[in-house]
Amino acid sequence: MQLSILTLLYLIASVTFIIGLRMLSHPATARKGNLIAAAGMALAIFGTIFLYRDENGNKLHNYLFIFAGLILGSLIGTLAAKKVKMTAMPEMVSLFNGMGGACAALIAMIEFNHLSTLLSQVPDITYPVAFVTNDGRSAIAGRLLIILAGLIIGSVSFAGSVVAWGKLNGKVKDFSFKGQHIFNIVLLLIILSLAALLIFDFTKSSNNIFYLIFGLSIIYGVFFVLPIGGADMPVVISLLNSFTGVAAACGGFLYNNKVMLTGGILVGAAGTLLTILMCKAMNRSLLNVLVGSFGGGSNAASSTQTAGNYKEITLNDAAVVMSYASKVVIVPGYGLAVAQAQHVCHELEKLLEEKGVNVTYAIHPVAGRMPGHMNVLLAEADVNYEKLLEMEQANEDFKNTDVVLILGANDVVNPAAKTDPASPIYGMPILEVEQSKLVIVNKRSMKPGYAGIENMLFFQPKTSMLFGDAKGVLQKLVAEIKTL
Amino acid sequence: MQLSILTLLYLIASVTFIIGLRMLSHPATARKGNLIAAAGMALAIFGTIFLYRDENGNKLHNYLFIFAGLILGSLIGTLAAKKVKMTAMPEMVSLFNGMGGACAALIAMIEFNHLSTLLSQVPDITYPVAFVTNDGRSAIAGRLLIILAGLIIGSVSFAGSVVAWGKLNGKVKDFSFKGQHIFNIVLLLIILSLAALLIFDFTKSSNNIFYLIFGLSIIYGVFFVLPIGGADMPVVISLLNSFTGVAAACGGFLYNNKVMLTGGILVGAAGTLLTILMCKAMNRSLLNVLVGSFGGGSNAASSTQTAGNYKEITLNDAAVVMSYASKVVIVPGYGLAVAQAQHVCHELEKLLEEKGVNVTYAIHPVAGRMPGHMNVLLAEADVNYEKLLEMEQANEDFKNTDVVLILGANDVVNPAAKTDPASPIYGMPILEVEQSKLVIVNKRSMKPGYAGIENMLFFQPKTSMLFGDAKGVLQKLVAEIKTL
Amino acid sequence: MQNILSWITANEQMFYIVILMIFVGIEVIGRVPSVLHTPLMSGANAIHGVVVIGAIIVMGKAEANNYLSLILGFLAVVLGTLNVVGGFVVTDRMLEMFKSKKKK
Amino acid sequence: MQNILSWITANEQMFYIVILMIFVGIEVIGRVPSVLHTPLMSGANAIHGVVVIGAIIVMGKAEANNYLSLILGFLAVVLGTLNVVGGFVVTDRMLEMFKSKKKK
Ligand SMILES: NC(=O)c1ccc[n+]([C@@H]2O[C@H](COP(=O)([O-])OP(=O)(O)OC[C@H]3O[C@@H](n4cnc5c(N)ncnc54)[C@H](OP(=O)(O)O)[C@@H]3O)[C@@H](O)[C@H]2O)c1
Ligand SMILES: NC(=O)c1ccc[n+]([C@@H]2O[C@H](COP(=O)([O-])OP(=O)(O)OC[C@H]3O[C@@H](n4cnc5c(N)ncnc54)[C@H](OP(=O)(O)O)[C@@H]3O)[C@@H](O)[C@H]2O)c1
Repeated sequence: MQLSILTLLYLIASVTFIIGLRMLSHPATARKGNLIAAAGMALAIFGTIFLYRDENGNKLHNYLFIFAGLILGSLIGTLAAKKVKMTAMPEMVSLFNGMGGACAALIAMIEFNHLSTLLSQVPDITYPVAFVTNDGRSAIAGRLLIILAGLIIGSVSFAGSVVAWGKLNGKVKDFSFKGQHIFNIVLLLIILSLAALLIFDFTKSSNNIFYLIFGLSIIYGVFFVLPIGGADMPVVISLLNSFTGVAAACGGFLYNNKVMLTGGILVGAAGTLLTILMCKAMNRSLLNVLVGSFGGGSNAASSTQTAGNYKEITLNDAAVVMSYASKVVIVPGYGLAVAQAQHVCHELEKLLEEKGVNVTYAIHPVAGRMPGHMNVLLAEADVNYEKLLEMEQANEDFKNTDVVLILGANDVVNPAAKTDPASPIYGMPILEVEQSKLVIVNKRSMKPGYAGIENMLFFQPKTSMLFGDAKGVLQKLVAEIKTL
Repeated sequence: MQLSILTLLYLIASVTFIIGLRMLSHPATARKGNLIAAAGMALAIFGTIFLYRDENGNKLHNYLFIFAGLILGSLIGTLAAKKVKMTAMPEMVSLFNGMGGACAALIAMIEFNHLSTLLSQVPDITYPVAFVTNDGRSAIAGRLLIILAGLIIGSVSFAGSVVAWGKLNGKVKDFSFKGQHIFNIVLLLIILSLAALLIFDFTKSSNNIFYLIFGLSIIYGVFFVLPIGGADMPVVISLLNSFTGVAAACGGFLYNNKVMLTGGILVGAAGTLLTILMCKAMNRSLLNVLVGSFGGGSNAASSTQTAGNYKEITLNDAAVVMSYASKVVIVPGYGLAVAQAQHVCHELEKLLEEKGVNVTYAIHPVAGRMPGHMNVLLAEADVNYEKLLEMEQANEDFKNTDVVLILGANDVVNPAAKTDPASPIYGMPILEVEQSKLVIVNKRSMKPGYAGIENMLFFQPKTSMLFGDAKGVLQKLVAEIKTL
Repeated sequence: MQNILSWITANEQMFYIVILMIFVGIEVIGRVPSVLHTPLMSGANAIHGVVVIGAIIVMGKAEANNYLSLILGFLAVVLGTLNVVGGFVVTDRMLEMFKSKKKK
Repeated sequence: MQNILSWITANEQMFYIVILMIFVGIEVIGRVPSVLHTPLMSGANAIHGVVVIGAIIVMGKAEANNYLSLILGFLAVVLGTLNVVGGFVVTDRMLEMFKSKKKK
């Protein structure tokens, strides 16, 4: 009876996951979708705690520990999630993802211990045991296979996520050595061989091999993510996300637990597709991201020499020009996010609006370091949603714009994407700011952006540079305009 | 071993169904998708014939009959499918659908016989048997339930499809009597009660009840479809399509056969959604279609009295006007389809093009009696695909059009959809032909179209009527233009 | 209630398959242009002809002297095949016209 | 080969569930606007936290004297819960901002 109800609860939870994810894909229903999935999850968790029965009909025990773990996890999780700054969102997601991976790896570990203890208790067992035979043992081989898959994938996901978190935090630097990709491939092959050895040839020392596999998987996870450019992290996180999904599904296989299986596979499939979509939105291939052709290392190599003359504009001039414009469009980019300048940017916007200027924002889909990054940031600063124009719409509006103010954006306004077939970003849709009457660019130097390439926009006659940290410059601009 | 391969084949077939259906939903991949699904089906069928083993490991027998049936069915099916006229497509689909429903019902019948024979051989059986108990018998109850579901749904689908086929053929007339909806509901309740009786209280006479249920289901199918307007048939066919899918899925449950289960459910779900989408495209609700508020009967009631004065145009004038126009748009409708005038229409188009007139077609999505009806028809007549404008595009073009020639279309150009909130078609997007300089309308009389309502377009000053059967009129027009 | 619950448990995986398939069906059809409704309908029609497999099984299991089963089964095979073959052929015919026009 | 085939047969339904789920996952995500990629990622992230159920089962089955299992299991429960709760809360926080802006 209890088990029947639990089955039903699991079924419901699986459906809520699908519906939740589906609703998450539409702006209007996203929040409700998230809550629905959360409710389904709660159902599944508490159902498991109270209704689960093992093969012999025994209830779970150790309730104290379980609840302690749940409460502790919830407390830390909620606190972390509430405290985190909007700009640090990718780090947070990455960290949570790593926790899931670690959880899957731990489960695999415990189950392996269980299995090997059971085996050692079989009276007349002769090592090595070959599980892959035609008799009943193949079931054990299947079990081992799943345990190992959970261990390897979970560990890689855990280690990779932690490294990704560190990189986004700025704590871990890009690091790569010659032949690292070969090294990684060899490492992966070793891990897989060891796993095969364990399955085909189980001996007393297999315990050690198991922990060796665990260790190597962690190392692999680290070296997998280390060389990838810090800015490519969102793609990597999405990929690791789908890894963890698969690891969770392994757990589902292990316990013949459908909600883990379906939930895990759902995220695995969705995460993989999301990764590919993100790559597409940045006009790159997944392989290109993973091998890191311009993700980071190359950035350092690209020079700071400039390809022409640019002119600067003074704070005062910029303030005057904007105050007397009739239509100003702000183009936010990665620089705005790192400078945490979204609030003062909103202040500037309000100030100008009070002076009768029509101010809107042009949001490029991959501006910043996360898809939709700018929408989240500006939403945080209380900018009215209707002021955020999507790329297509903005591109139609630039013709009638007096001043475009670019705040820490670079690649997303680089005309090379349209004109130069040799450019790595060729083909990426961009914000065509040069159609407006005047372009003011705020950044700290003439250094290139994420793609590591020169931006000819900066050298055009209608462009003026306004150097400095976005937050500082905006604060001064606001002060300046107030005195006008 | 054989069974393992069969399982794999079934899995592959299920996947091809999904992929096939998915590709069918995009114009570019549709044909390939259809072939992929067909290949998967072939795999599943031949796999079943050669690899199926029952619980005791026995192969199938009666190969002669099976192959005879397959060959006969294939021959008739191919012939019918190749011979059918494009305009008769809905009839054909409906008929094929009915065959599937009948197949499901027959299977249910045989399985019931099997079950009841088995039961009668149980030594000390005491009737009535109550299957729904807590012991093993509930399995039999489940089996009976599925058999009955297959029987009822299959029979309704079969009878309904045949009636739909007859209506589309013109062989069966709309027929309804007062209180028919109540009658239908009562009939359905009786069928369901009998089915419940069978399951809860199985006696020797249950065989008779079973055939009674079969007979009543057939009657229900007939009365379900009879009152629905002939023009609403595509919606009904789509609905019956999804019924047959569910009936097939019942077979899947019965034999624990996954490919039948998945294929049936897939079509059941897809068909239901397709039905709803079709209703939406016609700006109606499914209930409205089924209860038939303006599907047919009301047509007769609506009067032929006209609401003003209209003017006619002679064939010669029409020929001259079109020959000297620079841009002509043809609006095909249901009348073109019934008159089978697509070929001569294409001839007219070519003739005008030779004279330097720019001719295109404006295709309303629900023009005709099937979604996409006009596209199929004109494609058959070899009209260049690029000449077919979709509604939105056509509506932008009418401003620059000299002559619009409406061939047997009515509702899809009725301005009441935009202007008259009381009209039953209010809100349906229409082709806004009145933006052009001149409108020529060809139909046989001033009678209304499918929705049974007056069309004010015909009384506008820029509209001229050109009465007659579409095919005849077009032939004369072509001859006239040739003499110019 | 008890009954229904244990029935659900016994057929747990079946339920998952059915529910997931419903989602797949809905998602796959979700955004079809109405131009394709007719071929889509007839293509789906052909797919549910998979019921012919049931007919083949019934037929192949029937004892040689059970004439009722044989006759009904034979009929079922013929009708099911009609549905499958006719459905796919007619769909292909329609789509062929669509396609050739496009290439031009 | 034989082995793999019989394994597939034995887990037939599981395979169906996995494959159908993959289709559902792909179809559901298919056409997301890139604006929503971040919340979508973190929402999916929370869903795979379902792995915590495995941790609970492991924990609940561990004998009271098997300290290794208890400690690892406890850790697993904490980490899994972190993933679930943190994931849903953070997603909600992001989406809340989206929403409130819209209503204005
Ligand atoms: N959104 C995504 O999903 C995503 C994910 C991964 C990668 N990407 C990639 O990231 C790029 C996004 O383009 P983007 O235009 O937003 O950024 P970007 O091309 O990376 O340019 C950012 C600019 O901001 C300036 N900057 C940095 N810190 C600043 C500060 N504190 N104050 C003012 N300016 C500052 C930098 O110049 P200085 O150093 O001279 O100040 C830099 O040129 C695209 O290439 C995209 O493909 C996007
Ligand atoms: N496409 C679909 O999926 C679908 C499905 C079901 C219903 N519908 C409905 O069908 C309607 C379609 O609109 P429609 O404009 O194509 O058709 P319509 O409104 O039904 O009008 C067709 C017109 O053609 C004329 N006609 C009939 N036979 C003719 C012939 N041999 N030669 C010349 N004219 C002939 C008729 O007038 P005379 O009798 O005076 O000649 C009639 O007014 C819409 O209301 C739509 O909702 C569409």
